[in-house]
Amino acid sequence: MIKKWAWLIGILAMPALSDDGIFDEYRDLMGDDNPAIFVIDEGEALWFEPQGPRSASLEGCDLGLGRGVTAGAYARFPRYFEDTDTVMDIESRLLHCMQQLQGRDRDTLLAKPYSLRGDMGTELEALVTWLAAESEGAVIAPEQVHPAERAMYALGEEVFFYRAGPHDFSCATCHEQSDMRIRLQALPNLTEHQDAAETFGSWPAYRISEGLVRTMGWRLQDCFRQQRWPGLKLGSEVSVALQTYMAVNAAGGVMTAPGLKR
Amino acid sequence: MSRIKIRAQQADGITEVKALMRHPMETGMRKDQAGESIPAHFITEVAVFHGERTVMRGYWGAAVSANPFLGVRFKGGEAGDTVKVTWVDNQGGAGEGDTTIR
Amino acid sequence: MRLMLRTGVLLAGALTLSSGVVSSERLDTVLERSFVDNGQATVDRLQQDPVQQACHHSRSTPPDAATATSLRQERLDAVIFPADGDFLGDWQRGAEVADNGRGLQSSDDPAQPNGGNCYACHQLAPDEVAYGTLGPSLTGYGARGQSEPMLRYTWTKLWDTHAYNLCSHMPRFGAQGILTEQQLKDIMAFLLDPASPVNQDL
Amino acid sequence: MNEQTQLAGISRRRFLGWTALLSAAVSLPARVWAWARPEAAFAATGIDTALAGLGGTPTVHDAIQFTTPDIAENGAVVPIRIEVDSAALPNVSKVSVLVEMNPNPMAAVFDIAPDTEVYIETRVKVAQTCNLYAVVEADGALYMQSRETKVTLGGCGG
Repeated sequence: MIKKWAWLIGILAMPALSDDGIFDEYRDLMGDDNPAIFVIDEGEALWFEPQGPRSASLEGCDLGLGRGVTAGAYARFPRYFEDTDTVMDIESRLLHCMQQLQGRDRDTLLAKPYSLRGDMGTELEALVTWLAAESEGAVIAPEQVHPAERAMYALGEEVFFYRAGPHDFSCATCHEQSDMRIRLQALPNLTEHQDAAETFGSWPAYRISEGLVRTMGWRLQDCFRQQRWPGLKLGSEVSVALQTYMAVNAAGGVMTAPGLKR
Repeated sequence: MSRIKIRAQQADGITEVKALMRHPMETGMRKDQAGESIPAHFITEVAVFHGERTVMRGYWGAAVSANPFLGVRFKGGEAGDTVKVTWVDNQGGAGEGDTTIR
Repeated sequence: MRLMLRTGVLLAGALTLSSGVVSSERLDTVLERSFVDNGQATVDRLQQDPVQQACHHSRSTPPDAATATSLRQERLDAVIFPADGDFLGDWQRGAEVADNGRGLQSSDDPAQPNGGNCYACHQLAPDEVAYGTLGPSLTGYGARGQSEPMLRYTWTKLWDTHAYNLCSHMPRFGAQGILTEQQLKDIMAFLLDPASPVNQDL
Repeated sequence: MNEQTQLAGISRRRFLGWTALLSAAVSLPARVWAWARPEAAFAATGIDTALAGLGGTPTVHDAIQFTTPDIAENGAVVPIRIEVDSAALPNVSKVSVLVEMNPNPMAAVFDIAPDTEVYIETRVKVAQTCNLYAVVEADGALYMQSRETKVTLGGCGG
């Protein structure tokens, strides 16, 4: 549920990961106002807007809790869906609904899922942001019932430690130790519950460096860019597996997204 | 999308207004991924009104951050009074929002 | 070298593994399906070499003693020292290499020189506050002197850290061709030259 | 869910038709305002020319409280606050913010109505570590405070 004054009363607080307090003064001055509030509105409007050849809204979309149920749905991803017989993250589930319900073309939808420089946001970013806000305060509880869901966790763990590329980087290079930072950026230890919960629960997030809301799918793509790896496909097994790995490690934590990050 | 979120709160005769505006505030100096210049697009003027009274007018350059935040205080103002914030930008766009003082 | 699709059986479709074990064949095919070439960052980068493989399977800690010893020796033997025997370049240019975080990303211009991005993980010049902590502080490194063994040790750490610290997180700047010989000499000077900011008190 | 999204009077339903509504509702641009944007100051590419565009060289005044972070996590958004103690410096009519090393140092000017508080909060872009200036005009004279803000590389550096 969206709280009327959430953007002003501290619910969208910055994560408290260790950076030796060097930015405390900066963050104090920044306060809690989060421009993601605009994107939440935009996403909500898009959810109810009839679109595509079938002129349908997304209200018939089943995000795992039943058709049209949005409250708390984000906090249960990634999860297995019978109709596709795959484990999906929220982004690939939304794309699935846009194709199935609205009759929209997958390639067109995938042409620019995330904002480029100079953009104010994409449809997918807005929808994910609103859905995350619909899970604000919900407990992170990804399904780990179906064998495919458990296999996704195992795959995610394996990929997390996989070293490759000219710099020999894996996810673990930066994210298997606690209280570390890169330059001045605090690095969460994603193998550990507390940091994983704080991190997973605060995406999507408004990035003040870009003036945009970014999603977890984008976050993973950009991590791999900086790892000097090739391009990660949206909704691919590796993307869903790593989100599962993080979500399961974060399970029991609380959704605070959309977050506010540098 | 031209929108403004505003909060106005009154205590001890002083009203504090906080406004957040949806605007890219492009400097005109950035290039997009294709290497093309992104045209300058920023709010040039902003104003805060208490009822009919102008309490502040601002003139901005492109150095004000994207999705701008503005906080001002003025004397007077009672709970229930209307506070309005307006802006215009360099491309002829405009925005307006209002709220009541709490 | 493209990733090999070693298994023809486990192709597209739902994941149906029942336990927490992911076979390496399986991983190759999943990686192949999940990534696409992106500029200079091509999918063949996902093929692991022996060091990456050893350090991956042991979760960033060195593998068993025998493998570790032979890998370490192999890396040590492969280090290429400066052809002219001169280890020290220009510390000012080295400072720029240390500061530059670009190079070899899909978003980087391959025509531009790669950076060392040393500050991402190490404290160096004490007046630079934006340093990471994944690696040890190297401020005052020059106090270790410029003896021949010290020069060779430092060069080796930069060229291929695994020759000494198997499964260290640090990139192999020489062995992987990230930095040129001249850039490595400049970094050496940045670390060791008494005039370098690394070796000044704040 | 509609009542929950009624932020500042903008409900979701109103938002859907918001853009169209705006062109009709807002037709009170600069022309009807009595003040004018100091274009010369905004066009200036150096701090001295920008200050000249505001009317001269300000003197430092302690009644101006200028708050900026010593170190900013990101130069794209640097929060600033300017407060003037009107007992110590009365009749302030203008407040300006300048960022010394920006391509155009002039960031913002605020005209302050006579019987209000002198209190401004906003966020500005700071291209690199440099001095920020808060300049106020009172009874035709210029006063200022300046503060240095360090802009850092926070992330992976690429």
